[in-house]
Amino acid sequence: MIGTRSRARRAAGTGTPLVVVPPAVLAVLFLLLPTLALVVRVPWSDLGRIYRDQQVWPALRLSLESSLEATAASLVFGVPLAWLLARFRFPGMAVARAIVTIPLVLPPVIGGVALFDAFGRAGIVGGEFRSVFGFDLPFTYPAIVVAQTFVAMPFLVVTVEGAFRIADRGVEEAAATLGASRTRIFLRVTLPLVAPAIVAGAVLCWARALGEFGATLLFGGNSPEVTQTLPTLVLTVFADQPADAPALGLPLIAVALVVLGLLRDRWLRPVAAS
Amino acid sequence: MIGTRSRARRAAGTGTPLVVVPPAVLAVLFLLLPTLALVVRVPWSDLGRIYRDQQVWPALRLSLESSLEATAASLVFGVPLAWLLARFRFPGMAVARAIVTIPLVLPPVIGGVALFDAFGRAGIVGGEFRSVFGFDLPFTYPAIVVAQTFVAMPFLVVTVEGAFRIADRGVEEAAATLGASRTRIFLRVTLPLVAPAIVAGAVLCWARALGEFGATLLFGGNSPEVTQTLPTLVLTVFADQPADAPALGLPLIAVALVVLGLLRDRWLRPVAAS
Amino acid sequence: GCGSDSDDAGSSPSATTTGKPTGSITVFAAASLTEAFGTIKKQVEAEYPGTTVNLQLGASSDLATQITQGKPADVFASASTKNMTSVTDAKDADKPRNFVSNTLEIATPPKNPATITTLADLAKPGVKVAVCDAAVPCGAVAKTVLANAKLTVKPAASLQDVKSTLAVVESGEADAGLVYVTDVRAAGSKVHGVEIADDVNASTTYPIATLTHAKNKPLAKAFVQYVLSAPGQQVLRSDGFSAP
Amino acid sequence: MTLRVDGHVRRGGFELRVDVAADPGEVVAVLGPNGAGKSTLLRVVAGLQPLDGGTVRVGSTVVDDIAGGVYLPPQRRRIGVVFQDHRLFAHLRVVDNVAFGPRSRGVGRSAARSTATDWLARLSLDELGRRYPRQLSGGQAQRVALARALACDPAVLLLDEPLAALDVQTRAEVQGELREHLGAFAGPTLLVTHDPIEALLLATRIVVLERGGVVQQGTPAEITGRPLTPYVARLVGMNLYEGTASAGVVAITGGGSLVAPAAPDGAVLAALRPSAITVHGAAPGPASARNRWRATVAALAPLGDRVRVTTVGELAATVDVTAAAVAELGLAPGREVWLSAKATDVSAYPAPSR
Amino acid sequence: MTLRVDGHVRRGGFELRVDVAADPGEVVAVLGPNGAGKSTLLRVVAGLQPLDGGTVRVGSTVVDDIAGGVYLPPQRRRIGVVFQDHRLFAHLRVVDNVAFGPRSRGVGRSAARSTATDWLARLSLDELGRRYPRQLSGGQAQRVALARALACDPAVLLLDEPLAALDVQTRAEVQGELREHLGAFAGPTLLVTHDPIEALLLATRIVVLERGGVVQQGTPAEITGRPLTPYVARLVGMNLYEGTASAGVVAITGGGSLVAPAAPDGAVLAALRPSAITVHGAAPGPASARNRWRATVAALAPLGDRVRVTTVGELAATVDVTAAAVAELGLAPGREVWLSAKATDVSAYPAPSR
Ligand SMILES: Nc1ncnc2c1ncn2[C@@H]1O[C@H](COP(=O)(O)OP(=O)(O)OP(=O)(O)O)[C@@H](O)[C@H]1O
Ligand SMILES: Nc1ncnc2c1ncn2[C@@H]1O[C@H](COP(=O)(O)OP(=O)(O)OP(=O)(O)O)[C@@H](O)[C@H]1O
Ligand code: MOO
Ligand SMILES: [Mg+2]
Ligand SMILES: [Mg+2]
Repeated sequence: MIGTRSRARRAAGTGTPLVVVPPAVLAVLFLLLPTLALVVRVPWSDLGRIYRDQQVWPALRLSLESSLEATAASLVFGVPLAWLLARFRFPGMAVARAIVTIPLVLPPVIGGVALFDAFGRAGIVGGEFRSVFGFDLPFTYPAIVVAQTFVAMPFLVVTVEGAFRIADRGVEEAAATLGASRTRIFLRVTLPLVAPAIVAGAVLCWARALGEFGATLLFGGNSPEVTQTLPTLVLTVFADQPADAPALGLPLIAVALVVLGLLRDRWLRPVAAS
Repeated sequence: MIGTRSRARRAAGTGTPLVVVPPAVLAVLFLLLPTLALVVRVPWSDLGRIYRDQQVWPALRLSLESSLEATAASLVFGVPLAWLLARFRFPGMAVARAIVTIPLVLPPVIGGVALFDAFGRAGIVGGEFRSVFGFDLPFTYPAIVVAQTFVAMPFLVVTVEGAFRIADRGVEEAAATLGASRTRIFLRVTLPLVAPAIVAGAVLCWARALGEFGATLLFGGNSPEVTQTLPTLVLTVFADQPADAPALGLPLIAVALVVLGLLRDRWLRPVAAS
Repeated sequence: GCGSDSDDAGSSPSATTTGKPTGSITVFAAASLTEAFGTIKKQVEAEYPGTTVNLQLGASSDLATQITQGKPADVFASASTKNMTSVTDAKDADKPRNFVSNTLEIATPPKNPATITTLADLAKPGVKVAVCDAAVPCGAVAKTVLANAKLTVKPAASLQDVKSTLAVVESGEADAGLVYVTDVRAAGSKVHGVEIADDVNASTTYPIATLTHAKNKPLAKAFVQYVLSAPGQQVLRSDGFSAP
Repeated sequence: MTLRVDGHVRRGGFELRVDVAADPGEVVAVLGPNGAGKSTLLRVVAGLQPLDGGTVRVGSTVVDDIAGGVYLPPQRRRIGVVFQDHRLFAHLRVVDNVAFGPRSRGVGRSAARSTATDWLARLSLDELGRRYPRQLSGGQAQRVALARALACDPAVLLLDEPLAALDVQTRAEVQGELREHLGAFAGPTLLVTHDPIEALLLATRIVVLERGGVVQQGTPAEITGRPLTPYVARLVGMNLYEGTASAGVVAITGGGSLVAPAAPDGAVLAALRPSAITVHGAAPGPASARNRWRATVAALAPLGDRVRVTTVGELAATVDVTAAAVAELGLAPGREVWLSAKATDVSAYPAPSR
Repeated sequence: MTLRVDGHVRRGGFELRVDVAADPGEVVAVLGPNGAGKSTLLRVVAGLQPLDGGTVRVGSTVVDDIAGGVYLPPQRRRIGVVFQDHRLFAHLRVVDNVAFGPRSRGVGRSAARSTATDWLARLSLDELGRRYPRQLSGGQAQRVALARALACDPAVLLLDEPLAALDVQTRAEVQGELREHLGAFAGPTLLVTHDPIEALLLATRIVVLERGGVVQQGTPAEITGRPLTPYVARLVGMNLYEGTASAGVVAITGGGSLVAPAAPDGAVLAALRPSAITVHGAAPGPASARNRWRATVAALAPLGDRVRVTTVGELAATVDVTAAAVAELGLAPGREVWLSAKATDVSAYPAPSR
């Protein structure tokens, strides 16, 4: 009893401002309702049939694999890019920054078209791609990963860039005086400092890749068991058997609950908080 | 001369770690190439005809309007939600947080299905919606805004929540001792503190809304001049005149360059940096 | 002339005393009808001065869903009876009538890089084939055709409607696509057509109907009538459609 | 309005358990080693750290009483706080930082600004009004934080090492300013400091915290005269010895003894001022100084116009001598010397029971 | 290896322009008001702030020389720094914070850990090794920062108010520890502090910065004996007067005069120790003290076993008296008194030309 009351009193004074409650509650309802409706509308008794008939499991596996690979690629390439954008100064940096974040606003379908123009058979580096890798990129599994990375990486970059900007440079200076090389400062001081932002950015990026639809459809080709991801499958099912479509959301909702529920609280807690 | 050298020396010691350069350069190339290819492939001489024939201007206007409205709605409702998620503690908060961020991983097409299930004619609150607002939501302009908000708001929420978490509570305590009410602390201390994250989150949210395609297509219906946004128009054009499609990316690229190029450097610089 | 049986005369600006259709309608039509209905639209508008016909083209299945979800429209022309049935089952369309049918043809890029000459060539390894998604009419027909020919083809891409399928071929990203003969004809020199033998080819039937909640029933009926009429049928035939 | 904190609170593995009061107009200096709980005590009074048990009262108002279900948040306590880490608002100019309190309490924009400007002037910060906190040096920032707390017209004032980052000159000026303000201030003040001189200058009473509890409190004279712990002795610059007294002689725990006629029998503490000890080059004859002992010089340090000599031996002592004495006796680390002290200079009093 | 900084650098509207050197084994205390540029000077030496002109040398190595195109980054300077705001790594445990330097310089994990553990033990931080910085009090954090810098075995040591946040007892202990280490330390040390006693205790030479420039430097004795600015005088606890000397009499700028037989003719500064001034209840007769003037008591403050009296009047002075004298003369703010000082206690020397 006392324990609970005392805990409630902890935040008193700087606790919840009432002004945030009504909009926050509305936001919860708004975001919750469609998901709830989807779950309500799932034809539970038909679930077995649907999952058997429709190519759900291969599509889910493909979605998870490709989105994780796209996230990994985004981390490997996007975090260094974010660092440069945040810290490196040269004239025209603002333009460079805008250019690399264009995929953010490019509608995914145009993204797909753009990927064709770049890496397709007739794309500007399509011939080079073929001679290096020995195959044409479009309509292959790598094409999905490329499409998802193209669309999702900017989300990671923007999130992490902001963190690099506000990260305390003081500790980096301290590390420099302790003899740490720039690379070591980056890996051992700056990265841990912005770890919460990297996790948040990776979650956004992964979510964007998992839900990616337009570019994947076009550039990947939506071929069952090869390039058909869950989002593209949904479109097919929705066209064919609209009543079955809600059932396809379930695995993703489950994944989301597990990933966001477990991971967020553990990893998004910043080390610096008291 | 000396001035430039001296400026280059400023960051020495904590300057660019070489390890970030190769992946960052690859990332730039990867993100830049498709956009570049798109621009190269634009049939410049036909531009006038394309923009006249295709419903580009109404679609662009609709896209800009709806994405800005969705961003505004996300700010009004999402920032308070982010605050609650970051600060308010009760058992099951992690689950609540996962639930409201589900739209993040829900493929937009399923999002569209879910919106039907919730707000559609036969949706679980469809009747209530009709009796309150006097019309059915699907395939109307408000439907686009709703779809974009549903899909894009979580991006804002996740970004801003992270910032609320790491924001320095010390200054909030100081404000409380100075007599500031919780609301005043929220508005005058906490919000300015996380302003860079709010701007970053709003940009992500806006970009996501501007590019939104799956849910808009389904729930909005892609009706020219009413619910056809640029991304859904692209699909139509791509099916009809694939060669014209790259041209439709231009206005968005221009908008992106202007918004991201101008706004970012000014607003993403955090007040706390030295 | 047609008598007005619109449900609500007050909300229907077209319900004039003369009975001559006026105002505007929205026609939902399968993507494969893009060119033919484009022409018919102009002819109807010329026939009834002052009227406007808005065409919305897409995969028949998508259009069917939109109609059952309450998107306002006046006429639905589907590329398969299946999608029309889902609309009539929902009591959203009046009695449909079949107006044309359509068969498939192979489309390749103009230079035919994979040298496709028969349907069987599609099964050759390394040939990238684009088809419509099995959920849309042209995809269903493609399935039947391949089954008739006892061919196992693993398509590289299954796209959302026939026009996207054609677009992928046009851009050269696919070596061949299974599309309607009408699409090959409409694409002109942008693709090269390879005919499919009649004994394995299959067709789909196109029904058309006015919609229950049409705002402008008179013009809707006039449009359907025109499609079924000789001038309308002539437009469709010249685009490659067959009799239903 | 008397301030009184009587309660306890846990913070991680640390527990603060105190009963501290401050009368209106009284300045209570809170001293103690790092981690003793000084900042925690101030947080409790400010309402930032609710008690786990006990009460906080301001005048007749109970502002925190978990058993009684009372808890006033910081906003409603009118308690001005200057934090150890200043906590200025990075996004506001200095003048708006100072105006923040009045604004929060409903004062109009221009009135609040002019109050702020006044306070900035009083603390000689006029020129910095339009700067942002990041453009201030550490000391300037701390002074602005002080101005911000004072501009709120608080009922109780809490200062957590307010002058720690100030240079001597500024510190002396601000100390003077602070003395003035604290003198005119009707409410009670708690002042955390590590600087004993600051405590002596500004405080009317001193509370010493160690390990979460009060180990000694009283007027500066009481504290300096009778330090009860080694920390306090060091703080006030006294030599302190623990021992057992019997018939005017204190047997020091650890060896040696001191003559102290007035010592009460039993466990005592014996305190001796550094300046009351005399250094001799050789064994002094039987003079008036009844305490004599051998020691070895460990370190010498100039201290204003005197020199502080640290000695080790049976009775380790710090001794203040003149520079002349150093030269005359050839004092240097390692030098063997004799120390003497008059019995009347040894202040012996009962040791606190622990 | 002598450290020498001779150059200038701008930082916003502020310019630092100095020529400072420190010999091997020498501890140079850098004092100065807030914003004087002390931290900036340390940043220049550390390589965190390249000079806009001039050079920094460590021994015979030029580490910064813009004209010569030389600039060694901090990593390659082997300079240990303790920052004013400690700057611990929030994500590393205390022991790993301390092990960070050795690790960065290529020492193996377990060797670095044991070096770290040694240093933590030396600074009595053993128990805190497994804590995170956020679990430390301000003073503890500062001590860890000190351990971290020392664990790097630096060639030059830079300390920016390293002990500011420590309580007296801990400070005394760490000062002792620091004295020991600095004594054994072969390289030069720059120590920024606001505490004159700390400077006197730890430093062999003092450099005073004001407004970006060096206003005085020398041994502690030189500085305390001949303060050249009001700031320095306040720092060392002297009364300082500016004036013009002629035939052994100094006419003080602003009124009054002091007899000082040894004063050189011309613009001089006259310094007077607070304990060299005597307070009288009434006008003293023509005794040996040749300087006498009227003054008004402004404030009294206990200061160890004496009382510091602040007076105002023609020659404002701070005077240290015994508690007995306060009682005897009935000293209290507002009391009119006479002050006297022997001519030989007035130290007059040429004023620096500005
Ligand atoms: N958030 C926390 N969680 C756990 N322990 C804490 C926390 N904050 C402080 N402590 C501990 O509480 C004790 C008291 O801390 P407090 O800050 O009150 O000390 P202090 O007397 O102000 O010290 P200083 O002179 O160094 O400022 C310390 O031992 C510290 O380690
Ligand atoms: N980033 C900056 N931009 C502009 N001015 C600055 C900046 N950092 C410091 N300054 C100014 O430079 C001057 C010197 O600052 P510095 O930190 O070296 O002073 P300091 O002597 O260390 O003071 P303190 O005793 O308060 O720590 C100050 O006037 C300060 O306002
Ligand atoms: O409905 Mo279609 O015309 O087969 O894409
Ligand atoms: Mg503290
Ligand atoms: Mg400094």
